[in-house]
Amino acid sequence: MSVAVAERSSAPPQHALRPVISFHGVSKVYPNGTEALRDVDLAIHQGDFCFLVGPSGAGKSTLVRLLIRDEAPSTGRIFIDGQEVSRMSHRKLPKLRRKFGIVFQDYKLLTRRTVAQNVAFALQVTRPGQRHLREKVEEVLWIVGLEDKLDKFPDELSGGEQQRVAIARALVHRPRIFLADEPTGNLDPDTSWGIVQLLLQINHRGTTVLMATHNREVVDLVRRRVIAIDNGRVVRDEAEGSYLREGTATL
Amino acid sequence: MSVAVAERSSAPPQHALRPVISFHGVSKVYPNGTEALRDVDLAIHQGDFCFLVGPSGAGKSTLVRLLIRDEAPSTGRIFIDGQEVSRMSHRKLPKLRRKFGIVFQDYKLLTRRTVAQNVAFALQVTRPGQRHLREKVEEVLWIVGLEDKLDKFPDELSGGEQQRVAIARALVHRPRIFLADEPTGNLDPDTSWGIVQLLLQINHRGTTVLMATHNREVVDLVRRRVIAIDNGRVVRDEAEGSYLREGTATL
Amino acid sequence: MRQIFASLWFALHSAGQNFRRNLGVSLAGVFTMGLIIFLVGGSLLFTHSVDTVLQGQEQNASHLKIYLSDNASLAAITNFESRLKTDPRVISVTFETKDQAAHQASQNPDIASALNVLGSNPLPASLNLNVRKLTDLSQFNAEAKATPIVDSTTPTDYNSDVISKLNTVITVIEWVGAIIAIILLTISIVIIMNTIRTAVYSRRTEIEIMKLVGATDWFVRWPFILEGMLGGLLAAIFSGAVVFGAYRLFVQAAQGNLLSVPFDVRYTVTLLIVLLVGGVAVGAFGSFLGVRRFLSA
Amino acid sequence: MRQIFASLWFALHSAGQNFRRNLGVSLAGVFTMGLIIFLVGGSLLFTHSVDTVLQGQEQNASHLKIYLSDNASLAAITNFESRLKTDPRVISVTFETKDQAAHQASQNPDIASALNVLGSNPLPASLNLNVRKLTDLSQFNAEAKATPIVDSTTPTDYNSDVISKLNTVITVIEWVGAIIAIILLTISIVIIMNTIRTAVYSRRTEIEIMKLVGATDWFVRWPFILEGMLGGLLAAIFSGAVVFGAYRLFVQAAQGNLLSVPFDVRYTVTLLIVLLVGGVAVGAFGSFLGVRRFLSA
Ligand SMILES: Nc1ncnc2c1ncn2[C@@H]1O[C@H](COP(=O)(O)OP(=O)(O)OP(=O)(O)O)[C@@H](O)[C@H]1O
Ligand SMILES: Nc1ncnc2c1ncn2[C@@H]1O[C@H](COP(=O)(O)OP(=O)(O)OP(=O)(O)O)[C@@H](O)[C@H]1O
Ligand SMILES: [Mg+2]
Ligand SMILES: [Mg+2]
Repeated sequence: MSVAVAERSSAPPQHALRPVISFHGVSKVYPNGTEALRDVDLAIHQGDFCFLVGPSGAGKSTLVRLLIRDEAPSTGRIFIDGQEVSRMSHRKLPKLRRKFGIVFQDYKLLTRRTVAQNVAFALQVTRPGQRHLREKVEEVLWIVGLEDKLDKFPDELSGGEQQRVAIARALVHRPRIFLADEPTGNLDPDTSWGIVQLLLQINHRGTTVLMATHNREVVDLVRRRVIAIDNGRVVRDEAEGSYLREGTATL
Repeated sequence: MSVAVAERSSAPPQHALRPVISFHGVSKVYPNGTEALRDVDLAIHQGDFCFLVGPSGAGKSTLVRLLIRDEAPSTGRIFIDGQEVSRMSHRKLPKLRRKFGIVFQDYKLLTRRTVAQNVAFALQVTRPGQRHLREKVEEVLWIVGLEDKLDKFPDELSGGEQQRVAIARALVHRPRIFLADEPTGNLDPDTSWGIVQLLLQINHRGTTVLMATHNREVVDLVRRRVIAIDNGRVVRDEAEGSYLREGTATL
Repeated sequence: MRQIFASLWFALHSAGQNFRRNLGVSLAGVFTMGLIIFLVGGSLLFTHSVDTVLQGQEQNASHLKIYLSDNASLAAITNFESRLKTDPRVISVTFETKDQAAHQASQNPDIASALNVLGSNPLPASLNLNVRKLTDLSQFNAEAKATPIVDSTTPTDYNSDVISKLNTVITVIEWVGAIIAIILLTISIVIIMNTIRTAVYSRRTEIEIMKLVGATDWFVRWPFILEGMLGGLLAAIFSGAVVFGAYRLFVQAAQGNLLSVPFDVRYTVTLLIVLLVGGVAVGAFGSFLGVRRFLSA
Repeated sequence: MRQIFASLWFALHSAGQNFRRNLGVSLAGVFTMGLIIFLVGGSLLFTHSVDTVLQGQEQNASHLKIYLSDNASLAAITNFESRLKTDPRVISVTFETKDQAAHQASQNPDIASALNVLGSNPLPASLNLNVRKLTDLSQFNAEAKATPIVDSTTPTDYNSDVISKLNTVITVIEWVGAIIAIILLTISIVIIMNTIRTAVYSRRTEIEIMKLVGATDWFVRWPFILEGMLGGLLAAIFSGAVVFGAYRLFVQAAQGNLLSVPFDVRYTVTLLIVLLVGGVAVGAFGSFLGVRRFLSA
């Protein structure tokens, strides 16, 4: 196993570089009193590929929301590229968010724009004046297998198709950091696997990937870093982890 | 394996009774021209437990939508309890829909009602004047593990918690037919398995269950009837099927 | 029975809850409705007040003084007077003798001394006519001038020009007032419908979900209608109070000035009731229409 | 540069598309705005017309005929006349001799024959005064009565009662008109804001998503503002046309009747431009405010 670690340059603990993402004693209590995260410390380096696993309601989505400053942490500090996100002014948020490609758990597609427009929107926002817009949009939609749905509206798509539009939108501007919150929940195993292959590819080209997932099969096959959260706490962080703690019985 | 069949009273082919659900040459072409279902024939009997599988965009949700007459078929006829759904007048739809418990793929929770109110709503609609409303709501929410989220609003819940509210709402009025469209897409394997056990239980008590899913693990372990759709056609219908055609390589 | 009560309770409960949870949009709707009810109520009250005042004015203005020639016989005068008295267009006729005219005029000391100096009384006797409608004045004027017993040098005293102008102004105001009231009402109804429809539009998904779960049209509709009624009621109360207050202030302010506008209690109470009922009705009906579009889909 | 054009093009494109895709709510908004612009424009034009007419009336009504005693010397008369002429409140003074008065009166054949029979001329000479403001009339009246050269029996000819009433009516109408215009404008602005806010409210998720994907506030805002401007423009064009048409009809209808309302081209054109600019501005500003709430969240 140590051989495998040596082969991959992105195994986290050995890094001397400043991490891309770091959490320092972060807690999140929602206004209604729910404690979603408790005292989370975390460092993710450029080029890492991390799975975020944990039971329903563990705090995975909350962690993603804090990263893009959709929510502010209650205590603790969060840094991205050395910038403190948790104290960032509102005016700087757009620039922060453009670093990411994000697949939201509930997709968050613009219902009154077509598939192509939804994807193009992310490109227009992040790279205004970009040339060959249409080509780039068509290419990424072809990658996720939606080349024949370009001019459909989101509510004319199946659940899995919507999810793939969300993935395409997060990929189109070649972000430095790719965040995906349960991106294969509505996809069949074959399509899911295709998406994971894609993420491995972009990770290979240098993109940092953080993917919250319940897909045990994928996590166990890919064998990359696994951060497990339970009840708001990081309970496990392994460089080549599996979905469950090794040795725990399945089902 | 034949022993297992003999043990279960609900294996479909032997039925002499009228089916609860039957499709006769049903096709669905959406207004934008997409052919979602092509010439589907299907019979599901009282007490059946069926998985509906197939790749993303195959037509599973469309089939469910036709059943509750959220959409009307383009050609063909659909019967439920001997009533022709496809020609039913608008006034009779509420009564039809109350026979079902439905988990929608996108949950369809009322965002301005609490979890408890969302579940209670289904009960109030189907059984107005029901006694012990609150108790029944609390019981079913306890079953899906949300006893501490009663008075939260849907957007204060995690993705998986929302999905479980949708499941609770579909269960609370003890429907005769339970339709679930990808009900475990946002649930971790343990919770998913708990839900499936629950569905097996209610099926054991006589409820007909139809569940569209991508969860290969569940389908392969439960070994019940599997209806596979691809590109709008029923390509397989086995009494004790698995997720993939037996003998097909995984991944 | 239990079922009906349960449904009713559910509808009432949801209506109140929706109203509160959607407070922003609810209040915007209530505010719009309130302003419009205020506009309609205010313009009705205002028109009524102007009408009352102008009717008073008209009666004040509708005098005609017919000067009689000095050599008219008393018989002829009495004859003429009784002819006028029986005319249905006439309210009253009073006879003013030369002495009364002199006495009246003598209240001005200058005139009194002038009369004194003059020795004789140059002032003519007159018939003072009060007619019902201003528009009839010119006719009486012409009639009087053609009567032989009337003083031919200064036959009548009334400013025909000003009166006819005042008369036209009144007619135009009443006419235009009616047109404006109709336009205002139409516009109000359209705006209120639009407001409610837009508010309901933002909740079309909610309606769709309710229907998919098996709710009947009426089960979905009732909370919305009750919510609309609640909004209409609030709007009516709020604007009714403002209209009432403004009217009182207006009456008081007018009292101090030349015009005295009577505070018409009966009209006001009726109006307030009409506003309340109207507000509730429009709220209910608007919601009904607003929801219908999304139910039949 | 390319970036700015691209953003601009994107904003324009989205605005048009959103307007069309959300046609129901868009049209409801445009309709509401249009009706209100119509209301405001119409009431402004109407007030202007009434004002024009009343000003004309006032000038017609503000005559005072001062009868001069037969034994007044010409010097005294000229003196009095020039004193009046230099008064700033006076528009014009004309002298009417006894002969002119007789000539004037003789147009009525009855009076002509009476004068003929009489042989002498009993009609007094007079100064015909035209004053700027109706309210000054009573003062001049009192002044004239106190002047020795004035005929003491019938010193002046003006119906003080009717004129003062007309005067009050005009004042009240102008006053109330101003108040109503202000109230109407306030209400309009509130209603338009509410309409736009409610429309934007139904798209708050859209705004939220755009922001989460990394759009700047202005990138999100522009399409909404342009959409608001488009709506305001359409509303202004539509209601401007209706107001213009209604005004022309009104003027034509009035022409046939007693009153002649002049068609004021300059005022109308100015008003239409103001409506257009106002509609676009209110649409833009309303959207700006409407979006702001959901941006800063
Ligand atoms: N907006 C919110 N307001 C209040 N509580 C919230 C909110 N969002 C999430 N929560 C609560 O915070 C906890 C963590 O939620 P989170 O969405 O992070 O879970 P998750 O790990 O993503 O779960 P899932 O796998 O089901 O998506 C849950 O208990 C949830 O109920
Ligand atoms: N409202 C609609 N209008 C037009 N086309 C639609 C609509 N809903 C679905 N479709 C199309 O019909 C086909 C079948 O969709 P359906 O939702 O039934 O698939 P599914 O099997 O449920 O897929 P998934 O597993 O991704 O949910 C897809 O190609 C989809 O794009
Ligand atoms: Mg989540
Ligand atoms: Mg589906």
